[in-house]
Amino acid sequence: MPGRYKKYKLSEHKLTCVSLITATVALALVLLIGKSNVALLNPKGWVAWQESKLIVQSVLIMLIVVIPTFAAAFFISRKYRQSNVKAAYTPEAVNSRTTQIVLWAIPSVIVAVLIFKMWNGAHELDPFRPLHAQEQPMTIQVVALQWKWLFIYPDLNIATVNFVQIPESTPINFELTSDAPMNSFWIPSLGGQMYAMPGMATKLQLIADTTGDFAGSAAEINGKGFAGMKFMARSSSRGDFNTWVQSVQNSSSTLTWPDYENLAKPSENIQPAAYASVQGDLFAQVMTKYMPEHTHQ
Amino acid sequence: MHPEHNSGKYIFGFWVYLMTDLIMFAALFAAFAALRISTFGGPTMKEIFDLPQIMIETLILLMSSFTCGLAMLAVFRGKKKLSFLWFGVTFILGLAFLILELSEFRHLINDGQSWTRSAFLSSYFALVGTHGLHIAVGLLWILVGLYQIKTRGLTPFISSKLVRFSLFWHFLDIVWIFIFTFVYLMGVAT
Amino acid sequence: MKKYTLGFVLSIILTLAAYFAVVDKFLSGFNLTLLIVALALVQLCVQLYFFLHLDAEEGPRWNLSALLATAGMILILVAGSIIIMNNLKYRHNVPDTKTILENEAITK
Amino acid sequence: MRELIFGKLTFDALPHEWFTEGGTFFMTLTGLALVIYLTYTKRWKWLWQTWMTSTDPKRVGIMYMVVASAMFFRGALDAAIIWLHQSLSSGSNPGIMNADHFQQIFTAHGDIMVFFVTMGFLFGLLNYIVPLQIGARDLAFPFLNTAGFWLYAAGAMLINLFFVLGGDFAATGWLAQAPLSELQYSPGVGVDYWIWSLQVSGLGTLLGGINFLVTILKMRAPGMTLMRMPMFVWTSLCSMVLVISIFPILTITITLLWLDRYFGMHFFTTGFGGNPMLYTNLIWSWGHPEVYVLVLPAFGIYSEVVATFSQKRLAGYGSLVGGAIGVTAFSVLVWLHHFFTMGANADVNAFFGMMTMIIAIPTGVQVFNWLATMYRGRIRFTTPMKWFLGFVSTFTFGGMAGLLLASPAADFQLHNSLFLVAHFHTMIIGGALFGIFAGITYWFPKVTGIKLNERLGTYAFWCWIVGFFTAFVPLYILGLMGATRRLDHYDTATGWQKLFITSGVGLLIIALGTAIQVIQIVVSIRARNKNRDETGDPWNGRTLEWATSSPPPHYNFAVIPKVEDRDAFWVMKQKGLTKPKRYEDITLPKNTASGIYLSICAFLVGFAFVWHINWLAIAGIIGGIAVVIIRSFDEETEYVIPAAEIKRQEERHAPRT
Repeated sequence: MPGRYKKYKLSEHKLTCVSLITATVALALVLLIGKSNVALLNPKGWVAWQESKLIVQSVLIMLIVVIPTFAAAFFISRKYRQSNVKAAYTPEAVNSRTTQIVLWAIPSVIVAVLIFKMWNGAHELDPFRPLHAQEQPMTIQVVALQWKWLFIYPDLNIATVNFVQIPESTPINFELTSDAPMNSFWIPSLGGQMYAMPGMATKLQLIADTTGDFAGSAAEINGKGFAGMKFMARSSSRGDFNTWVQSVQNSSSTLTWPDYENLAKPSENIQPAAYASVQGDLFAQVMTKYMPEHTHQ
Repeated sequence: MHPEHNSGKYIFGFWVYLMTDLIMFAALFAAFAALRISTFGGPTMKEIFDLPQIMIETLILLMSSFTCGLAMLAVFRGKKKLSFLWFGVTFILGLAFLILELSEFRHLINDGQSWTRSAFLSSYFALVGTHGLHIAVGLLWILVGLYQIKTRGLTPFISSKLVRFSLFWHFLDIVWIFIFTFVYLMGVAT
Repeated sequence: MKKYTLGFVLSIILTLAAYFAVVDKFLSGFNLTLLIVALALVQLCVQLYFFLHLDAEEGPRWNLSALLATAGMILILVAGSIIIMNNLKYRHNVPDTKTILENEAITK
Repeated sequence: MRELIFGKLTFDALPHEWFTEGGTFFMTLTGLALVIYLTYTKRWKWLWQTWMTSTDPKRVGIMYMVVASAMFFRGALDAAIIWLHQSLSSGSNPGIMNADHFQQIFTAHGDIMVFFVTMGFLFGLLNYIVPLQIGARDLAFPFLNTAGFWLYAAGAMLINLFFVLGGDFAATGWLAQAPLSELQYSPGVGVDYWIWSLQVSGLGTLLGGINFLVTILKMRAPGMTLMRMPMFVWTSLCSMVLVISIFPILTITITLLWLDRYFGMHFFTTGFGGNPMLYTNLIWSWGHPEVYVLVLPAFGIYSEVVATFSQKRLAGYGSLVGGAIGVTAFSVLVWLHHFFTMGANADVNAFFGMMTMIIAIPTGVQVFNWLATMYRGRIRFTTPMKWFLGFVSTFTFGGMAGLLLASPAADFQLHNSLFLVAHFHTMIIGGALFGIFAGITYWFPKVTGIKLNERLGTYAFWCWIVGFFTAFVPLYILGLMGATRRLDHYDTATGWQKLFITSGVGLLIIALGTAIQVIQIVVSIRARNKNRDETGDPWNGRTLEWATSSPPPHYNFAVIPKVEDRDAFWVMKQKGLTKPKRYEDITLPKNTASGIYLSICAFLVGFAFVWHINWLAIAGIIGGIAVVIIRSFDEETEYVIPAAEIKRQEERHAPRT
């Protein structure tokens, strides 16, 4: 049923107009809120920097295929619309093998490149793998409780709640466990997240390249107070860090097992607190809560 | 040798159901494989498995699979009384298997090793229990089959149902072989 | 008739073989499990051939392909779960990172 | 004694909070209105005979669509409440509800949208269209079909029952992750409602999967080999193969969680050796293939729509079939990308990441082949075609995000953030839901004989596409800003409120789009005389379903057509449609109520186990077995329509071109 030829008007092709408008709206939104507090796009630690580099590069690689696909969708819809009777029309076209091979090859090549990048990224940024740095690594033990984070510095024998201070450009080896449903420890500015699970210890290596306060949060739902389970990670120079440790050690409170037990009771939106000393190896004790008494498992 | 219902959609549909049952058992096996060593200080596999009794149970089930095969031969030759007899024997053997298995479970529970003791015991009871449940459903199916043979004889309608029952029974036997190997033998061996 | 008896006798033999291999500690450790699993797979094929008449199917063999697809699915599910769960359990119960990295041959 | 009879059911289970009272009031109101209408017009018998006990897949399909659209409005209402709360609840303002309610609502939103809306619409379309497209008169197992539908409806009732009795649903996220869903951390009946609504509807879906697999493989018209099947049938076949391979895993995982909660077992508890990671592993080995079950039939709909409206043969039929099979095969190999962050080693993570990326190849090839079909065609931009272009613009965008989430290093940053939420909404709304809307608009004339109003359809599409981008682009940005999912409260300092409000405005536009869709259906039905489809082939279609009148007669095809090539109806049209010379008797399945009784028993079993009423559970199980046994005694399940009656009916229908 040949139609009358109608001259093409851009307004007629509304889908592209809307897509253009939406794209501009999205860009405006990004500029509106400013690149500054888009945590993932301006990393403060080597791990986060590597991860955001991988994200940005992967997106650019994929755009090589996605933009031509959008363009093809637009031009094909425009050229072969029904009212354009001048365009070629081959209703019984049998597709040639070469076009199929090309159509299979394009995504395969792009995916191969992405797999290569992914494989290196996965091995290089394995959260259990220690980071290369001049400074000696420092271990901080983290216990996820019902709706608050407990940080224990085993070497300095101090503990804090919902607040952790780390010296800058020192690799930190976080050891995570939890005394509550499965949770996830995440500081977006410094690097990826890692699950904290009861009865076992997972590890996460992060490093802060500059000083500053970074928001940290729980990423896996673990009950009512999940949204309030946020903490502040402050990286400061080595000097400020030592003075902070001194001020904590001068305070009188100590974290004994009974203190820990009532801290572990469910409570929400806890203000940061600090303990001058920790009684015994609290981290191991929390894990053995879930082990059998006579451990001959 | 087979009634016209054999390669029809009923047999294929039932076979596809058996495949979904196989995958269900595979998920239970995956759970058992992950939890077989989490005994939480409780008894390990070596301590609670009484292999001779399990061996007897396996032989009983193999025999019942054999008698079920004989019953199907009788059904295909249209011998009503013979098939009734063999299905009855299959029922008795299946019942014996179930009684032995339940007595083993009761023995474990009386010793305080019930499913609440540890993750290993939970997954053991779940896996072997689900198989036991399937055997119970099979036994109920035989009773309905026996009643149908007696009242309606070996019509194509009834014999196609009996063909499906025999598939179900042999399939349960295969699942038991894997339970016998991966749960009991591997438990005692390693 | 002959087919059923042959199938029955074969499965009895295979089961008894596996049983005595374990009870009399004929082999030990890994190759014992290998033997048992092999015997189980042989018995599976015996049962499928003799009792479930997998061969007697005319036309496109959908029963057989459904079985093979399910076997593939089961292999992926069980083997995948075992590998994942063992790896997670290993990585979360080893005391320090150094031993993990040595076992996984990750150079610093 | 009371404990023995009523288990945990007490008077304080009745609704006592604003949202349960609202829900109960609304549900009783609609129920009452229905009852009054039916008794007033004396249609109870008609409803029972022509609809509820019918085994005709066309009627079962329509019933699936009705229940699915009802559940769509419930799920959409949940989405509106989530948006309203998240836009307000910042800094000092606590929002409109406490955290517990909020977590129950997004859990219910997730479960309803996946299990009862998308699966419901898909099974509705499959029930109606697949038998017509393969030239069959019915499904392989009619009884299983009604039982499957009524189990799905029983599951839908169970998931809404917590409004009336119990007052709380699972507050654990749509897949009730252990150990949060264990008794220790979720003592209420909420998780039990979750368990039994999914168990009952999952059983219905499994029965449907078996039914369709056997139908497609064993009941095609003579001459229709596998490579001559329409693409919608191919993708439905792949989707049903997946349903059969994965729903047993869901049944077992939910049973193990139930055994933990009911009998005190220790599969996923934190103590006694339980392993919560096993739950994550098992639930996701079902979870990811499930999302491919949802999207594959939508791909089939796109193939049909693009071929018909480009008025051209489908380009690369082989690649499209290869793509569907490739997606099916790889979808069971990728589930670990849901827990990269659980700490498995780099090789395991990288392997599953590679498998996830490889799935993008067959998906990409299918999109390219649809564009190749449009190339050198005569494209008519009807509403289904617009939904397809909506799919292209959103799904490619979501696919990019998916490939990011597939690499472990990037996933450590993006996991459980709003970026992930925006990704899967893009895939489900852009992929499956737009496919369903295209399918409904495309086959509405076939189902009802009335073409849907094009202008309103276009407006609805624009609302949906603009609303979609305004709602979910802010979520992508929020994810990059470090906002995690499921937040019922956040600080104003984070600057997120502006974006949540923009996303809410997007949701309002989508709500407007849905309203227009409802108006479109009402307007089209009221103006049915103008746009009635007399020919049975309103779109100059290519596949067999257009060979019948619309709506098709009870027996679909008077004489089963002989198929020589792909696009069977197109070939028949080229040769000129001939009136069949001779008619034979047709046997069709009788109505049966045993499907309804079976699902009533299943509903009672689920309800009893939720409230620990043991005697009712045992009675329900015995009742269910009894129904199946009685059904097995029933030999006359089919009736015959004599050839003369068919001849008369065929003449009465308007002769086609």
